[in-house]
Amino acid sequence: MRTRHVLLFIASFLAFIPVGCKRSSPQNANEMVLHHVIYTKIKTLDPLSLRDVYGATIMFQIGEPLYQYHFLKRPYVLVPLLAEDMPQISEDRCTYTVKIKKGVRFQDDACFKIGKGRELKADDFVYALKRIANVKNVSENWSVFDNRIVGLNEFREYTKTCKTAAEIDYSRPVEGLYAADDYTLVIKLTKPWPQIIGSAMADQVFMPVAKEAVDYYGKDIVAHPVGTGPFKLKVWQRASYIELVRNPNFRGETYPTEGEPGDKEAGYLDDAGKPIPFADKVTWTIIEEYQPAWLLFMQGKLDISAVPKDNYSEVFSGPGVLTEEMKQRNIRLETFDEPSVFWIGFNMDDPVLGKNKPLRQAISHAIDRQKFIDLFFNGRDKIAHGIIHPMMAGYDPNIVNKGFAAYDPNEARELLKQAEQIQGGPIPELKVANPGTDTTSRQMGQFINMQLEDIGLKVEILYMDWPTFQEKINTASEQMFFYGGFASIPDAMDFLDMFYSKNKPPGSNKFSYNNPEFDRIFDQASVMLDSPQRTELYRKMEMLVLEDCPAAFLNHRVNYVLHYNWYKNYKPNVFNYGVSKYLRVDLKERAEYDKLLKSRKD
Amino acid sequence: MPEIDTLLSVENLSTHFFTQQGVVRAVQDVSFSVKKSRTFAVVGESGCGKSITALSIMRLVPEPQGKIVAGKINFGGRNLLDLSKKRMRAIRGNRIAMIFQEPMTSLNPVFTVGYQIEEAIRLHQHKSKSDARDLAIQALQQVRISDPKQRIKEYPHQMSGGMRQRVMIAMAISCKPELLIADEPTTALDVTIQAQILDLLDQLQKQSQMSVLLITHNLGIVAERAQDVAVMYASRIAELSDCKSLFDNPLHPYTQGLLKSLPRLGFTGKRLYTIPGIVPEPLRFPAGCKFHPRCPVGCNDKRCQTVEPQLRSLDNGRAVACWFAPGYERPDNPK
Amino acid sequence: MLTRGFHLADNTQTEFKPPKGVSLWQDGFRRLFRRPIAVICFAVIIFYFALAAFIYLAEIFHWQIGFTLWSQATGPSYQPPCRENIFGTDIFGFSVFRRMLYGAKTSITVALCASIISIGIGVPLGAVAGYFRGIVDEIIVWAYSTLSSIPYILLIMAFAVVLHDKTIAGFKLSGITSVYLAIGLTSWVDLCRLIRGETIKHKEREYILAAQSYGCTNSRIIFKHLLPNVFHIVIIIFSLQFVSFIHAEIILSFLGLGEADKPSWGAMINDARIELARGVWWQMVAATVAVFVISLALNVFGDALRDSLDPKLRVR
Amino acid sequence: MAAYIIRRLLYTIPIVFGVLLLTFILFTVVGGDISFEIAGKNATPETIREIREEYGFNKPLFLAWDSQFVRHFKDALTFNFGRALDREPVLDKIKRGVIPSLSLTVPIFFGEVVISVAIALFVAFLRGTVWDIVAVVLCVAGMSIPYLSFILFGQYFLAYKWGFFPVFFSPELSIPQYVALPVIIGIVTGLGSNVRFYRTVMLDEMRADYVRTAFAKGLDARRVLFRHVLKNAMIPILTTIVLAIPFLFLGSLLLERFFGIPGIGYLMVEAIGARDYFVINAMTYISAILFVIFNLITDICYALVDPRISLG
Repeated sequence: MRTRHVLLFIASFLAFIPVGCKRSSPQNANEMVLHHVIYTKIKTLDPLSLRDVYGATIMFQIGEPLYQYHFLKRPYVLVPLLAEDMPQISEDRCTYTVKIKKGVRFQDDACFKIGKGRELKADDFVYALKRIANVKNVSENWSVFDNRIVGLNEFREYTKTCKTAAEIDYSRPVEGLYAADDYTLVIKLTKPWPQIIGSAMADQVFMPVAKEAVDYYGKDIVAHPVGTGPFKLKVWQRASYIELVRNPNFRGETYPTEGEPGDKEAGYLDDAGKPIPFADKVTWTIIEEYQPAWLLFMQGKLDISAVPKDNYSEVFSGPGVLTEEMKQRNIRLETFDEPSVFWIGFNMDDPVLGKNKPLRQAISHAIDRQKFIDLFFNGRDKIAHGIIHPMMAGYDPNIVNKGFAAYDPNEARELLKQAEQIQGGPIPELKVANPGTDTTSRQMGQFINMQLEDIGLKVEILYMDWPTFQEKINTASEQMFFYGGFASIPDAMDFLDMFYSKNKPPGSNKFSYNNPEFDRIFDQASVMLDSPQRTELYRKMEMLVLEDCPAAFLNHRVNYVLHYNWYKNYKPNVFNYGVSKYLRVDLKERAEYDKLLKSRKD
Repeated sequence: MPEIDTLLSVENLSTHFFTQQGVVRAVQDVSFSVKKSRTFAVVGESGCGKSITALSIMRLVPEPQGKIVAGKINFGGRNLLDLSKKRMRAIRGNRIAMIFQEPMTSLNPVFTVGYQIEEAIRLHQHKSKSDARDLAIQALQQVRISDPKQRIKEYPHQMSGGMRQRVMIAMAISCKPELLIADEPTTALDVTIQAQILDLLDQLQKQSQMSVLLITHNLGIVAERAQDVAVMYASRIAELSDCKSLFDNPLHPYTQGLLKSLPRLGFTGKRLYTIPGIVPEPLRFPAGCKFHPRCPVGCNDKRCQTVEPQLRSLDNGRAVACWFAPGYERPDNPK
Repeated sequence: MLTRGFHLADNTQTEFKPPKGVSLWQDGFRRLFRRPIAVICFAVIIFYFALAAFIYLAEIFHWQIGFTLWSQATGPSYQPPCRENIFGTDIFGFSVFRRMLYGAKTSITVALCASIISIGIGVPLGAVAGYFRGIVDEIIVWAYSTLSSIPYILLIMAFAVVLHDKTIAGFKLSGITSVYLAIGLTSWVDLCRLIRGETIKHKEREYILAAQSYGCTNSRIIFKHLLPNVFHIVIIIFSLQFVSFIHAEIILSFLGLGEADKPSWGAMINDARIELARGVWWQMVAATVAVFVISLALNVFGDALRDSLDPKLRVR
Repeated sequence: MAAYIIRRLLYTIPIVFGVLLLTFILFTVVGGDISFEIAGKNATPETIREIREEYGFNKPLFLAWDSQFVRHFKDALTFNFGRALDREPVLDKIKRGVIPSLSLTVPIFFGEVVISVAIALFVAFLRGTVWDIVAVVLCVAGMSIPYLSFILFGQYFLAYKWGFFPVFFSPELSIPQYVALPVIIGIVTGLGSNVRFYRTVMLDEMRADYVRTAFAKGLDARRVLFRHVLKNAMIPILTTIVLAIPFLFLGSLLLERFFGIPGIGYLMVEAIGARDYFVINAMTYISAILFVIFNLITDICYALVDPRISLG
């Protein structure tokens, strides 16, 4: 029967089914592996354009900047990493001279001669910054350096004149950025920038980059990070899995010997002075759904996990109290503030909202923040009464009483009446841009919608995917928008510069907020070192903003993290991502947990 | 006339179709008998139930709607309706063969002609593949297909309609059946071919002494080929007779109508007679005699409108179902 | 000598011609509505449409009728099914039952508009192609074989993604608009193909030739004479496609391309995805039931329709 | 035969052209400039300008040698789809997705065909009986339940509640492990429409005259069904089967999304979320090509099974 040929032919497709799986190196019992989860895919592992938190959590294990925030000490303090010591700062606080550790070597990689990692030179930093400045690289990090370093903007201009990326000459001198010698990096600033160490030198933008690597991998450098850090990339399956292994070239570093009071008792100093890293391997399973990730955690296949809002009742018997089940499983809870603030922003250039302060205030007062937090964050977050996060200098303890974030429908209605007078008629339907089309974002949208309708305000929530949202707010083409900020340094400047008129879209000032008074103080404060006066100015600025109400600030995120007891030395550190090297796994305990699960099965 | 023993006798056969619209009485107690090595014709308009009668004899009435609800079909001393499916299959295609109206579609397009003929042979005569092949070739020779060795390898679509009908016949006679049911064997073919096919059938009949049950709507064919005729109207037999006397002196008004409307040679001038009205829809059969609305005789007769006349055999060996047929009502006949 | 004989009109099939004066259509429908199941299904379908229409009116005239006010808390957040909320409540304490009813409006709107679009494109093109043949035919056939060479779901998605929230000619394709546009613009192919085939068959029929012979304009022939005779196909396809459209809407809104802040069955099922974790199953069930009933009705009815109007038509 | 194939290949040229035109209109003319999407956060005007330059969004649409239309064609015909928004080469992405997708869809597909043809035969064999009716009712019911519900319930009960299967893809699972449940769900969901379709095909065949002839020959029902009917029914069945194959490469959008299987379906869902026209465009084009090819194969198969058709 002729049909058979055809069937055979079709059957040959079965050959496509591979049997078994080609997963990375098999686990052996006494190998120390950290099992992490990551809730989104990583775009790039090239410091050039690496901006997002998730990218950083990986990249900081592979590459290192000059400085880092101390692992244990609170309040956060900066300590040298690749730098020999803290920088020498000139009188005018514009010239920074940084000594770099000697004998630091890049990880071994095919891009180097005979595959051996060469020693780190100051030029590698210069090169890294010039790469970011190079317009052809369309770096997302350029905004960090714009108009900061003498001559760097000129270099950028020069790259614009070049036709192709190939003909750009990186050896072209930049006045404010050069290596005095192999181990000395000199940086001249256009004007003082007190935050530079925290927000640049301890940031991925200051991770050294070996030119060899860039030349060798070309565009694929995004997937071939070559760093000096404790680990190096072994496997990166974009959709599913990342695996780092110990970097044999890593210079001898040791576990810190001092921390904040109480760390000793908490056992954070048990490993004091021991050589790090402890782990042989660090793995991240990429799972974009909370449920499966949660299940993996409960099976002990992950060491650490967030608490999905829909599993809240499984985990907590009361606020912050773990259930018996969790205790039996030897799971510990870490709660810590995230230096973040979330808000619904107003576009101040918008004809309706811009000129109508009562309207903005009405909206702000119409939102029941507590209910919002209860519904969507199981009530764990903190209400954002102001902009500056409680953990930061400049936070005003009695800002609560100023009632900017008070939920007061009646007053809101009052304000709305005024607003209508200003508008000269009823307020037209307002559009709110909401990034994300998933369930939670839709429910948040509906919630805001309900609240505003409650005071008699018509709004339409526009749900859009993240890129579209980006475009809209970068072109200031939406009236209102959900947004949030996450400080990368413990300094309120990181928040306040979102209201600086020079940072208008596509800059970080998505509100297009413009207040000369504010700008004046900002300019003044931005060059000051930390001091009571500066704190005072910070408060002034915050007040100005809150008065003008360019946004309805909603909440400061509070993180709940669960981890197994075997996962040692985990101390939340919101400003330093390069912490895997300090972490240790008690393999015995883990083995026991597997036994526990087995015993439950049968 | 000389008495010849009968091969097949159908008694009070009724076949109904149970459709969503209601019960269609496609065949209502039909009785007739086919005599050995003679041709019995069933004639009638479309939908009068003649094809269903044929299928009923083969027990091929389309299931599940179609059902033989009553009657007997005696063949070779046995009532076919009592036979098990298995026994019946042994008779089908072996002792009773059938050929159908549509030679175009009645052959399986994806098998060679040879295969389809052999299939029957191997089934019934348990011959080896090669023997079956030889027999098949013989059969094709019998139906005068040139170069059968080649033809046997061909597929139906490579043949003309006439050819295919010959193949059908070859298939039918390949097992030397005693009865051949030919359901409108020529309708789908054009006139010249028709004659050939019919002649072929005649010869085959003569050779192998088989009886033929010829289903047709063509009185011409009946007159030429058949010895006995049953005229069916609206799923009943209107008149049953030997061919000659039917044409000489039709008893049933319907038959009369048919014959009147026949064009005869040398007949010129006046318009042809046509039976008024249309064939009734099986779901809406009129009460009484189903023909009475069109009947020139009984259209106004009370009894025709109310009581349906049964088929009664007259003393001259004929049978008819009409109140007004001469001799239909004799005092000794029960009312 | 009767060799030539004569023939009574003959075709030996067991199906029966309708009595005089009944058009093939009427006959078809007569047979259709003799089937109780078909009638029931039809009733169900009508009910859904009526519901959708009613909700529309309620919205336009701001009638304060309970079940149309889906955005009104009727209980605590995530209340399981109980007497006052048959299908429980969602995160805001809205009645899931009301959301379900409202979902009917969304789905019906999408499916209906999509059908209208696809019929509006498919039928004329099919008829024209079949009637004129030649280059016109070539082009139209090319057009639809191109479309059909792209996997359906991919095509729909591509359209939906591109059209989603686009402003074309000053008209904003918000949520649901882009959905039915995407579905409509992609799913006229089958219909077009069928109509074309049928038209080609009918073109040679006497009544068309007749019409041409007494000088009807082509357009008149197509629309007055041809279409009525092939229109039963449209009806059948319509009834069968409607289901797939409803399901497409669900999938699209699952992918975040659909109606965002109004309830729709797709959105409900999508929400249920996460909420199942907290044991909130009722949204899921409600939506499923709603979809199930209408689809079942449409499927069965569509089959019945085909059986009675054009048994030979085979659609997958 | 060869001549026929060549002719058919020529015939596919306009189709490919059409597909290219369509994708161009969709993603370039209507879709438009996505430089902001590419730029990501904190884009500055000049980076945008750079990107426009690099991707040629500033070029004229048609009617120019360096127009975007021409570029679109060049890229497509040379299978050069560039890099996705996440800077990974599109082709790499797709290549990576093929194996997981196929290991999901191929079992589903064959499971479905085998099972549903079997059931269809069985049902056709018992047509008119209670079983037949039950089967049909079940089919229609099955078709009427939304796909998503099937998946959700399956995942929730079989995996989440009762733990028969892993709930979600995770790297240390072997392919058979994480594919098992999706495959089962896939088969079940497809069964309804398939059985129904094959049943109609079978029944249509069983009404054919040659079946009556076969019975008249005295063949028994089994032989008629499996020898005569099945071989005829193979023709439409085969066409549907072969035509379904290109879709196998597409993977299953929803299943992969729900079970996190890193296949092409998942890739598509992501691409939608990220407005990654590059990926969607490439996928559309590739699958269209595949479809055209398999269309050709189908016709050849047709000729192989059906003696009435001869290629030439």
